[in-house]
Amino acid sequence: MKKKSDNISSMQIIMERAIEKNPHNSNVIKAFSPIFIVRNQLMENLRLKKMDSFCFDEVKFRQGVPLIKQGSLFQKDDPWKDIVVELVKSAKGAFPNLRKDWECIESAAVNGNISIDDYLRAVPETEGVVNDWAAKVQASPAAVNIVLRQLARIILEARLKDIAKVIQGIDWQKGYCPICGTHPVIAQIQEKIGHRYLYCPQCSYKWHFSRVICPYCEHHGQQGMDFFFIEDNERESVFACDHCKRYLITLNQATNLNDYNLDVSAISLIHLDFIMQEKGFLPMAVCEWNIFQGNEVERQG
Amino acid sequence: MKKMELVKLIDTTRCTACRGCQVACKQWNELPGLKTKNWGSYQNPPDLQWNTWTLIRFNEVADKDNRVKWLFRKDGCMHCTDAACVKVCPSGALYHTEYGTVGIHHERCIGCKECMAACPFEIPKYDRDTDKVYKCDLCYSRIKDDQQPACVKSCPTGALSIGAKDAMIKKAYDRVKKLGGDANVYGDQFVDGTHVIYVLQEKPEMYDHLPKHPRVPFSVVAWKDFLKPISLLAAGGVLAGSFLHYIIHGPKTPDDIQENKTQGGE
Amino acid sequence: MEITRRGFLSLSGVIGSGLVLSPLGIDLKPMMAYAEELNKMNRIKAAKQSTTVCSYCSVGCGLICSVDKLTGKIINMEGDPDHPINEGSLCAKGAGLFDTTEANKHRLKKVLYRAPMSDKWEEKEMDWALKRIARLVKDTRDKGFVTKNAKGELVNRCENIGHLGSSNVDNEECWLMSVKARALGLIYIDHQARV
Amino acid sequence: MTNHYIDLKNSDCILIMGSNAAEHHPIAFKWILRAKEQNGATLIHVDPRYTRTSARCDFHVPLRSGTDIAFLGGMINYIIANNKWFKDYVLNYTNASFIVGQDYFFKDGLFSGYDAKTRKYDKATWVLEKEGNGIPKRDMSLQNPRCVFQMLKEHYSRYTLEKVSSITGVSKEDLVKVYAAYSATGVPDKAGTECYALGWTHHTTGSQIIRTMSIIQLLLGNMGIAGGGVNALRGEPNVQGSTDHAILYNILPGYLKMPTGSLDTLEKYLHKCTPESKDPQSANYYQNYPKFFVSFLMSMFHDKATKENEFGYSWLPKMDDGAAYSLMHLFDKMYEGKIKGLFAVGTDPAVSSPNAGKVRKALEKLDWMVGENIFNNETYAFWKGPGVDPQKVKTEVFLLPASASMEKEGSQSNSGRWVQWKYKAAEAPGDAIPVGELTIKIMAEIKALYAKEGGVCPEPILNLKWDYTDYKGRFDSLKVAKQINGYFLEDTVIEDKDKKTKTEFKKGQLVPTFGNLQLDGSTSSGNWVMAGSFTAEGENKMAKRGKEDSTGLGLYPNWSYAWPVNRRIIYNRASCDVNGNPYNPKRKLLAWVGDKWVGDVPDGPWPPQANKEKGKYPFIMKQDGLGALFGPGMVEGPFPEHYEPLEGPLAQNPMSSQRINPAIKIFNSELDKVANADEKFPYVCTTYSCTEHWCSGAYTRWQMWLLEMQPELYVEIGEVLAKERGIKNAEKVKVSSVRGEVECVAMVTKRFRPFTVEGKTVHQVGLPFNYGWLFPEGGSDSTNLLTPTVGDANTFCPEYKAFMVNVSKL
Repeated sequence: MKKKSDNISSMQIIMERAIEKNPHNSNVIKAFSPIFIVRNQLMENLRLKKMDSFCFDEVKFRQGVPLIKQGSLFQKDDPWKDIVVELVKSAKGAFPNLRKDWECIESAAVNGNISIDDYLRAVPETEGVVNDWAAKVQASPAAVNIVLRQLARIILEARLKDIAKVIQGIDWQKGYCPICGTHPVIAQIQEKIGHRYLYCPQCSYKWHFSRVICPYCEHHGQQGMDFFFIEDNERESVFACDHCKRYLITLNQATNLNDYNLDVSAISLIHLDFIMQEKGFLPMAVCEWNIFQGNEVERQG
Repeated sequence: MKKMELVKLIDTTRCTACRGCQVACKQWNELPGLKTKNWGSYQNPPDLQWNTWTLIRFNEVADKDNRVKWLFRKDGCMHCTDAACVKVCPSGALYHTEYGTVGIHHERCIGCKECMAACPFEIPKYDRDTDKVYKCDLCYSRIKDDQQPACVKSCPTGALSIGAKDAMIKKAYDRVKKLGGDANVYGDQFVDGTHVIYVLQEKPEMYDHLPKHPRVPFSVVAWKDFLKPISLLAAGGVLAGSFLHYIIHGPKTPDDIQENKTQGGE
Repeated sequence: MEITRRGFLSLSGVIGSGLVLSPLGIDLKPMMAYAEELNKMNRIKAAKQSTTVCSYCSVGCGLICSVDKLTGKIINMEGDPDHPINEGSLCAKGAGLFDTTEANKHRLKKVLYRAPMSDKWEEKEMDWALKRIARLVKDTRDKGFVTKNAKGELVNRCENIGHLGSSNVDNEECWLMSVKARALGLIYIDHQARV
Repeated sequence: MTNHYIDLKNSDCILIMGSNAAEHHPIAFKWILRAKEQNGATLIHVDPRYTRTSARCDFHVPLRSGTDIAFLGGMINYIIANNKWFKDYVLNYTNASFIVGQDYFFKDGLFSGYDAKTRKYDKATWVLEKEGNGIPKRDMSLQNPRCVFQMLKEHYSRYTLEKVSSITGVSKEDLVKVYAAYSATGVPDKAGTECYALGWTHHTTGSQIIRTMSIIQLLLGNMGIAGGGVNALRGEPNVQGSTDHAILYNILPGYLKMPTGSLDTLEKYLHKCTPESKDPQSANYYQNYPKFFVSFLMSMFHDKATKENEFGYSWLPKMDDGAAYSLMHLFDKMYEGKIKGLFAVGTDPAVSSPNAGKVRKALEKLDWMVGENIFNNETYAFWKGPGVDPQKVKTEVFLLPASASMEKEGSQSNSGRWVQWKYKAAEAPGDAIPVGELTIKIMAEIKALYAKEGGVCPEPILNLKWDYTDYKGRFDSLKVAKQINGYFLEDTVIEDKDKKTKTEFKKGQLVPTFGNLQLDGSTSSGNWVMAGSFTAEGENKMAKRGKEDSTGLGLYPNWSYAWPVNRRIIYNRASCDVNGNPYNPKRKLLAWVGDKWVGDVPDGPWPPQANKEKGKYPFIMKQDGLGALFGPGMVEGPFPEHYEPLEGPLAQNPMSSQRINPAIKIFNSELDKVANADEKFPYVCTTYSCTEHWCSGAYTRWQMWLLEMQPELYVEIGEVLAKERGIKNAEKVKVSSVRGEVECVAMVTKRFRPFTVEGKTVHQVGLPFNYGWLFPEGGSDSTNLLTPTVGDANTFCPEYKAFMVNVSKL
């Protein structure tokens, strides 16, 4: 893992570009960059066993049942312990003030009384499991949440290619991820033809979705879909749905001419999250970085 | 920061000359549409101008068995790797961007028109009112912002596309193989490869204003690659020599000056 | 704006106090200052996107119109990517449809009236014009109405008013014009479909 | 279109003739190119001029303007002679086996029953023999010399390659090349389609050109199949909708016939308009005509229309029998001073009408004109035109500002019959309001005047239902759309005998399909064809955006609403054999499975034809349910025949002694001069549009980027002719016809070539019609100063595409 593979260095370039474009969010980007770097390194060297048989029911899938609800996407012998150790090591660097939590989590992982199976089965409704584990391991829910989410993300992303083959070419018209059922954290509207792609933070899957339907509550908005953008920067915009009061950060008219990573793009637009939550909206998908607790905001403000 | 080299592919065999790209380029760069006359062709304005950075050229040819062919070619800056214009530009207005394209700082341009003489494709155009030279910069402001050039975005038939250099070159050669006949790729063979390449239906000489062997003019090469470096070297030598003399002999004293004068008198 | 914790928890049980950003100890002040500044300078634009259909040829390409909610003006028109006919692309004229909106200064904004023998337009109020037109239509119709034709057949028609246009307006407007013309008894009715 | 735009991708051979798709329908051309990419389709472009469409087609064949029927007639001859026709299809689905009446004959260019004085045919002899029980006689062996097939064969045997080549100026090799390529689609698993536009309709024989193509499509079995049909690429955004809603003198909304003076009672009118068929297998759907007509009257006069007053039949204006009131007739009468007032809504006749010189003189005789548009144009400012002295023009002109299409909510029908709902994006500038609101307000004022002062025949005005505004008094397009769809005016129970079901509908509920319309006044429908654009519960199907496409043919049944009853391809029953199995399993449009049709919405629920009791023929709108090779519906003959244009290069017609179409109306005001085969005007001329401008240019000439690309009027001249006349490229020239002249720039080009016609060299030139004097100032004037006032015999669509001019240096 020592050799700096090119995709690690490209990740650094992407992060530098993100900071250069949104200097006001450099603290958050810098804070999370060790997690992104270690995730790329693990992804680089992870060799997962191919998934054994998976009973995929296409009819159910077409009605909107994601793969994760049709069977386990995780194998018993996935090397999740090593992943947790690596994650905790980088988390110590990223969030030193939670050092105590990281140690508890690492020890719990090493001597085996963390089984992530029930967390993974709960995705996307994982909040309950996270709180239980936090209590059992005496670590803050925020820390446990970061470790478990990243762990699930690494395994799902490493296995994504052959999972996605299963649903190749089948039309998916839902606003949540066809693989892990999570709602998108960011959307990208392609520049040439304007198709909209939703991006899942949990397993990094990207899928096409209509531009005039709200991904969260599926309200048909061809009569009027609200969106917000920063003056003379229409490219970074936010789609908002009045019916379910949810918003979705959207890279408008973007083309991947330069390398870029949607996780980094999402985190570098955190000011849009803040503005929208002040307007009373909530994100379609909750991640580690995009929720500001109400009173917390006042005290810090 | 070294970025990915980009190449724009113009596949003239898909182009229906709807000229949406001409309009899109003017809309994005806010270039005015001026009063023109019909000079006996669909092609208008007649040539590239300071307010026309891309232009569809129409030319009618009759092939061997006298069948009519109507060739359309989207003209504009070829963004050469070995760019003569960048070489000759005294004020650094023309420069290579990190994508390999040729950008232009309008504020630095002094209107010397050197680049117009040097360019093998006769692309840069002068504007009397602003005393500056203008040309397509492959929408550098858009590319930097992760957007395709305005012309590529507007093309309805897929004739224009942009992407990584080798992918685009491969796409061009695949298309030529499929087309057969005289179809050929134009652009990657000259000036160390251009960042705008064509798929042409016919041989290059059938298209007007398209040079058969474009290369950096000899005068520019001679000046830039030989004379200028030598002259700089010479200038450097003089400086070094006089500095060395100062170290060895110390500064010139007033009587020294007197002495020299007499010695030189007879 | 107060996001109460309870408000959080009720959200489909996804968000809990544990998952928020603050305990990670990241300094958010620069970000919040930037957000505040955007708000103060009202550089945050609210806009609305709706779908429409191109009004040039009869292919029926779909477009998405973005409108600045503050000024009510159209700021962008692009191809509708989900439309099965044009799949997001547009031809040169369709891409320039923006130029038929208010952005084109030649658009007619006021009622123009030309008095008999006059050599210039005058601007008039809409109500005055509509009443004057109704008057002219009634007088002309009453004067030239033909109840029975040469053969003595009951025809009830108005032969001295013509109606032209248009295949460039919506269906509902076409039907209204067609029905209005018949109610007035007009028979000289035509438009671009025949030209 | 019988099919629709996306369906072009399903074709194996696309003949683009009478259209310049790449320039004027670029996104339709994208689907044409996709047919070439995906199934290797052959693209053929037949056009007098080599255009940007030709540049992207497999080959281009130039032909002289006005000779399309000769060209296509030759193809019919080729198809029959080389046995390329699709036997099973022709036998079962067309009237090839019918027997033509004894008294019918065709001799030397004229059909039986012609009256030279009135220039009209008495169609009594154009009949098909019937058995005693009224069912048409048929000879399925097609050997009887009087059977339609043999008569067709004999009629087109005169269109030999030599004769056609001599008339059209197309070489014999090119003719065979096109005929062979296209007739290869006469097999079950191949589909051929034709795209046409104004290139075909702008002729004195326009309707018959299109009919010749439909005969070819019937012979090759291309009608009613995916990738087949005859497709009009029309030029205006809602020309299909404006035609459906009949802003036309000869029809009422829903293609119902305008009543004439002789039909003084409703009963007489309905009897004349309702066809009967004794053949149980012919659906003859127009037998429901009375339901549609009465429902239309109910939609106009609502509760004022009762059985006693024949639902207000007498309030409708009646045309004189045999008379016509088209645009050319209107300007003819206006020129005589008989027209006092004119509504000119969203149109620019001073540039786009034929013989614009006469039109502008006619406009000067108006007392008043009301214009409604988004830009000013040459019609509204005619009193400032070249050579007009405002002091002498007494016309009072109102130009009311209107909203553009994205500034109002409503529906638009594309020419593939997709009715799409669109939303209001922004307010219109200044005082502009939608044309619908202007119409409502003007009529409301007129109703008020008649209510207060009375007047001549006020009933239709006072009894007209006119409450289509929202609570703010503004135009409510949804209310009008529902009125067009239609309502149950009383509680109604609909029984379905076959399925033995009973459905109840409440008073005031929307009619879900035109099958439910009644003839007793208990239902209303502003346009029966559009009934079904709403569900009974009020859901607006025009606004649907479903992307499902289970057949993979691009039907998109859940995207918007296609009239009639959301059927995406018309006559689709003909895509299956008599037992309901699809001819081409690779492109399954429809199939009879068990006891119902699966796929596109079928042409009626009845079983396939083979089922003798309940089965029906595929062409359900035709009286005898079969495709018409012998078509007595046309005014100038059941078989299309080539006639020269009104003003052509030849003294007589090489095919017969009838030089021009015997049934066209000849206008003879002193400005309607004609100069046929006149050496003062030796060159054939055609007119067309250009990509950068649109129709009369009244929209696009105001846009600087488009005007910069096509700034002024030009005439495209072949290099040979230019050399002959010493005209250099870009030189200013004068193009003149016997009616008028225009100045423009000469564009010397290789894309026009001289034709050899009847052994003589004939040159052809062409001009765009997008320019007018108002803007850009000092620019060129309208090409239509040159065109003749003459039109198609059936539709009066003017002959812009073939007349004679001279080109001379200035």
